[in-house]
Amino acid sequence: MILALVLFAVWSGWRVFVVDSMVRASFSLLASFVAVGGAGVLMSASYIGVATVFMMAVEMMVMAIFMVAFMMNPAGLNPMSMVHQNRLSMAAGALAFLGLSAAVLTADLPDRPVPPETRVVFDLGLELLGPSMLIFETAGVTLLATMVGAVVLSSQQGRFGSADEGSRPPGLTENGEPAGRVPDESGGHHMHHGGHGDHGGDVDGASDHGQGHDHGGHHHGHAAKGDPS
Amino acid sequence: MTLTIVLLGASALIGIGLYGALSQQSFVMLMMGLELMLNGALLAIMGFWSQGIGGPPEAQLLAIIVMAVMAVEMAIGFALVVAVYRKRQADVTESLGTLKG
Amino acid sequence: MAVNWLARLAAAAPAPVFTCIGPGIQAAVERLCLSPALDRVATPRAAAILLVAGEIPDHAQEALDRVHDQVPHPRQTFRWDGTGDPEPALRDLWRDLAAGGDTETDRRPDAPPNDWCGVGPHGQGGKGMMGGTPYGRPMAMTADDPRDGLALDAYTARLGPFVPMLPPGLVLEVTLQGDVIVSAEVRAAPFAQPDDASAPDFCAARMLRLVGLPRDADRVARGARLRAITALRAIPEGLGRHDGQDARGRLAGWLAGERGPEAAPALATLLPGLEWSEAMLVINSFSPATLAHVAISKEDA
Amino acid sequence: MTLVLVSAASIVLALGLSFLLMAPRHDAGTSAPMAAPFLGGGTPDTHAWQRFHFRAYTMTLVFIAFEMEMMFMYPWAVVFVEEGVKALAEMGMFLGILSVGILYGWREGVFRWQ
Amino acid sequence: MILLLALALVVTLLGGVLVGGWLDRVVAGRGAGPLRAAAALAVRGSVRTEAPDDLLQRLAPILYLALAAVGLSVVPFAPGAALVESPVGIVIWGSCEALTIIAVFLHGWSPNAPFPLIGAYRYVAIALPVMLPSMFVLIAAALPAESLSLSAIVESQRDIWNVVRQPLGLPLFVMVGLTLTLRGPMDYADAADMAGGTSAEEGGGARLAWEIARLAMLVSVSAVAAAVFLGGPLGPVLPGPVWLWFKTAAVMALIVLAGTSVTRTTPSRMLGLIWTIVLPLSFLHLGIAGVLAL
Repeated sequence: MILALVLFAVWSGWRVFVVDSMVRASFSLLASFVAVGGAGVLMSASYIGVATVFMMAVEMMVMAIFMVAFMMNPAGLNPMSMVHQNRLSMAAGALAFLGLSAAVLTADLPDRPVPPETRVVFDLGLELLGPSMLIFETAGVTLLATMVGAVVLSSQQGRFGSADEGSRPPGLTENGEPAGRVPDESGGHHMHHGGHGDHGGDVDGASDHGQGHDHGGHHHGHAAKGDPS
Repeated sequence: MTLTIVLLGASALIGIGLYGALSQQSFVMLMMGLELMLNGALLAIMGFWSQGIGGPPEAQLLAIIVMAVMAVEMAIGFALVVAVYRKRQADVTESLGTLKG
Repeated sequence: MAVNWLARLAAAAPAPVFTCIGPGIQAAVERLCLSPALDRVATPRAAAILLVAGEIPDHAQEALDRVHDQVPHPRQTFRWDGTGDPEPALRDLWRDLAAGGDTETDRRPDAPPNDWCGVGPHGQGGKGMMGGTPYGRPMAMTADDPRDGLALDAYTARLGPFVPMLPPGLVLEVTLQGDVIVSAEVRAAPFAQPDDASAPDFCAARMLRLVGLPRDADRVARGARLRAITALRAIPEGLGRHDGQDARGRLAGWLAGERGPEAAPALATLLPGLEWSEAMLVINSFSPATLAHVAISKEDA
Repeated sequence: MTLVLVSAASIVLALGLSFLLMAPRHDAGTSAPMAAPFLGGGTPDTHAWQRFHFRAYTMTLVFIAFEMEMMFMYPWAVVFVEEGVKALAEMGMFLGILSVGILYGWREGVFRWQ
Repeated sequence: MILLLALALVVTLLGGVLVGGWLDRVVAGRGAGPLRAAAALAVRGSVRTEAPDDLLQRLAPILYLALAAVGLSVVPFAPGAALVESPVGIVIWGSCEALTIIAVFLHGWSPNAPFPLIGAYRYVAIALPVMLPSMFVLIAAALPAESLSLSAIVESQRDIWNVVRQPLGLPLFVMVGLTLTLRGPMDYADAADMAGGTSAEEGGGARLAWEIARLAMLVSVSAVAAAVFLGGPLGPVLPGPVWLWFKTAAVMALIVLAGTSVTRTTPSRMLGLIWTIVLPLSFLHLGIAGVLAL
């Protein structure tokens, strides 16, 4: 039964990169996680296994939302390949698999199963509140930092006004591709928020948006250049 | 035996994930590759924990940390995608290469 | 045998009708649909009978045909001019349909909306990711967003004249980004309805249906009092302000038995920037009498 | 063990039921005008599938970070009575830290449609 | 024993779906009896929309129904006798909740049509944050039981039901129930302002499958509520399953009633309400439950 679940996890993991529809890709990945969670449950890791399903269901839902929002052709109505350095990646993936499997097959694997009477969740709770208390609270701080970071990066309407304000408009030339332009000096995306200080520094920001939109069509065509065919 | 199966499966997941992370042009698909690799890691951790080392709670905690890493990676990754897209309408890794400057 | 039994059981259920309402007959249809023998469904997909009430004007005929073709088989059209009680006839019709009776064929030609020749390596009919018209329809393209500057895809469509949550006859051309309306233009004004369609009870009932209170909507339409809690508070304050009154205020007025304002709102300026559910609340917070004078957008009106 | 079996059995049963219910009763086929999306007689310009502008995207990011705390809370709940006030204090601190993130998000208006 | 419990589960689901359909009719004041309404859907054809995602369309109701069954399987029919007697029962139920969001999303995504699509996304925006109060409420119930198993939670209510000890829990959980079963104030998926939302392109047998799954989820969520707040199968004289059925039916009635008498507000506003009012309330609930459990 574990074998079936593991095989299913691998198969649906592979489907992620084969299907055209982004929704299918996200939920294939979820299926892979669910299978891994199921394998965990069978290996008496009931809490971690089920919690994997719980957490990943939510995360893959969010993943699907963002995949659909930011991928061209999100539903795969126009089937096509979006890969680059395909051979190299294949080789790297195969190499990783073979290397790891060789290690697994040659190594002398320890064999000490969980004693059946272990109170799995209880032990974990004691560990969390006892020896690993610091890890636990650090995780809290990390998550806080993540929340703040995600808000700063992704929300436009900051306390000091719109995120577009103050950042210099990208140097968009006539008919130029929005992707692959010369970057502006104001630095990376993470400077967005800091840039709020110079309010209204550049009124052109708005008009630039319009242009980016006009070239939307070119952009899509362009992105296909990575098609290895 | 179970442990061998599980670890082989985990390495397959890691291999596929590595392929995906390297080959996908899109930033979001790249993240899927990463998640798949972490999925493999999770499977391996659970396998070792339950079959190999007699179920110490630290390994469970490690699995939780792996999941936390996934959550953090996703939240920050997508926030970056939004920020970059807002600025340049791009979601493709190659076009992010110019961001270094 | 089993099918007969199933058909008999189904025939005892209320007849699922989708209503296409013409000029001057809205109140009569809404009164008719209060009957427990009819089930007024929100989409032709769930209907078996297309109830065409009144004379549909010529400019809406094509749309009527479109809705007709969207009813799954077996289907029948039932025309009603507002006189007499159509219920027995509708029941008979439904009994026939439940038993798998005759169906009507499509009125529109069976061809995809655009040519789709299936060229390209995968037969998508165009070059690149977004090119071509897969399955006969182009794909959405990016456009500016008025709210947060994320230029994602915009979806443009013409709604109406037979959308259940819009007044009959109103054709809106809306562009959506997500569920936010980026632009809205009135392509055809609602059909003229006599005063009874603008009765406060009926207007309030329409709005209550939108906010998920069908039971109270029925009750209010029959002249009884509203029982649900928070009905007014659920409508955001200041939404759809027009003539010094917002949508919440207009609903409160109807519930108190007052008629709404007379001056028609400019939907093309009122709707953009609103979310879908807000927009539907705004439109339904005006009575049919008010909306009948709505300004039609200039372009190919 | 039973969980995996029950899940598999549920899916199989639901699959069977759905095939029973969705058996094509009227195989008139679907024509192009019938397949067109319902817009009350109107027509769309494009496919509905699109890069959908999900208005609550910032909220989802805050959400997945915040939701991680559940992973820690379940084991905590089990040992809560055993550990007593210490558990209460530690989780209070943890939730307090995370609540700062929610407060910040709320102040930045991420819980609105963007 | 296992077979008996499996049988009980199937019977509960079937009976509950019928009772749910009947409650819907009684409370809504119109509409047919459940069997007639089902037959009326079953005799009609359904439509294949333009270039839909057939696989996912098929999968959505199946997933929804299967999740209802799995969710119900952790509920004990008699003290200590659940089909899945897992030490992490409420986590399993939580996973079912999370996956339900996906089932509804798939249902709206797959037809490739505007109203279902908008409905699906609106629902996700609301249902994701609703998961948080749901989990807090269940964790609060787990505190006095010192276990995540539903059987232990039931056991911990021998002296006093959680609905008395943790009074905020049931109202918060009813909200979760409304969300999971797409009802009333939390029905952002199939709402009337989008001509039926995720179901707008569906009729006939496919719609029937969806409605059955919806009612099954109502049974499931009510049974969990009955076990967590009303002591599940505990009760004098009558056997455990009967008590559970009665209590489940009562919660079902409560959810159906709440669904028809509370007004739905706009999704954006509801999102703010969940994060700024419901979530702090559930924090408070957890805090009180924690102090009481010490």
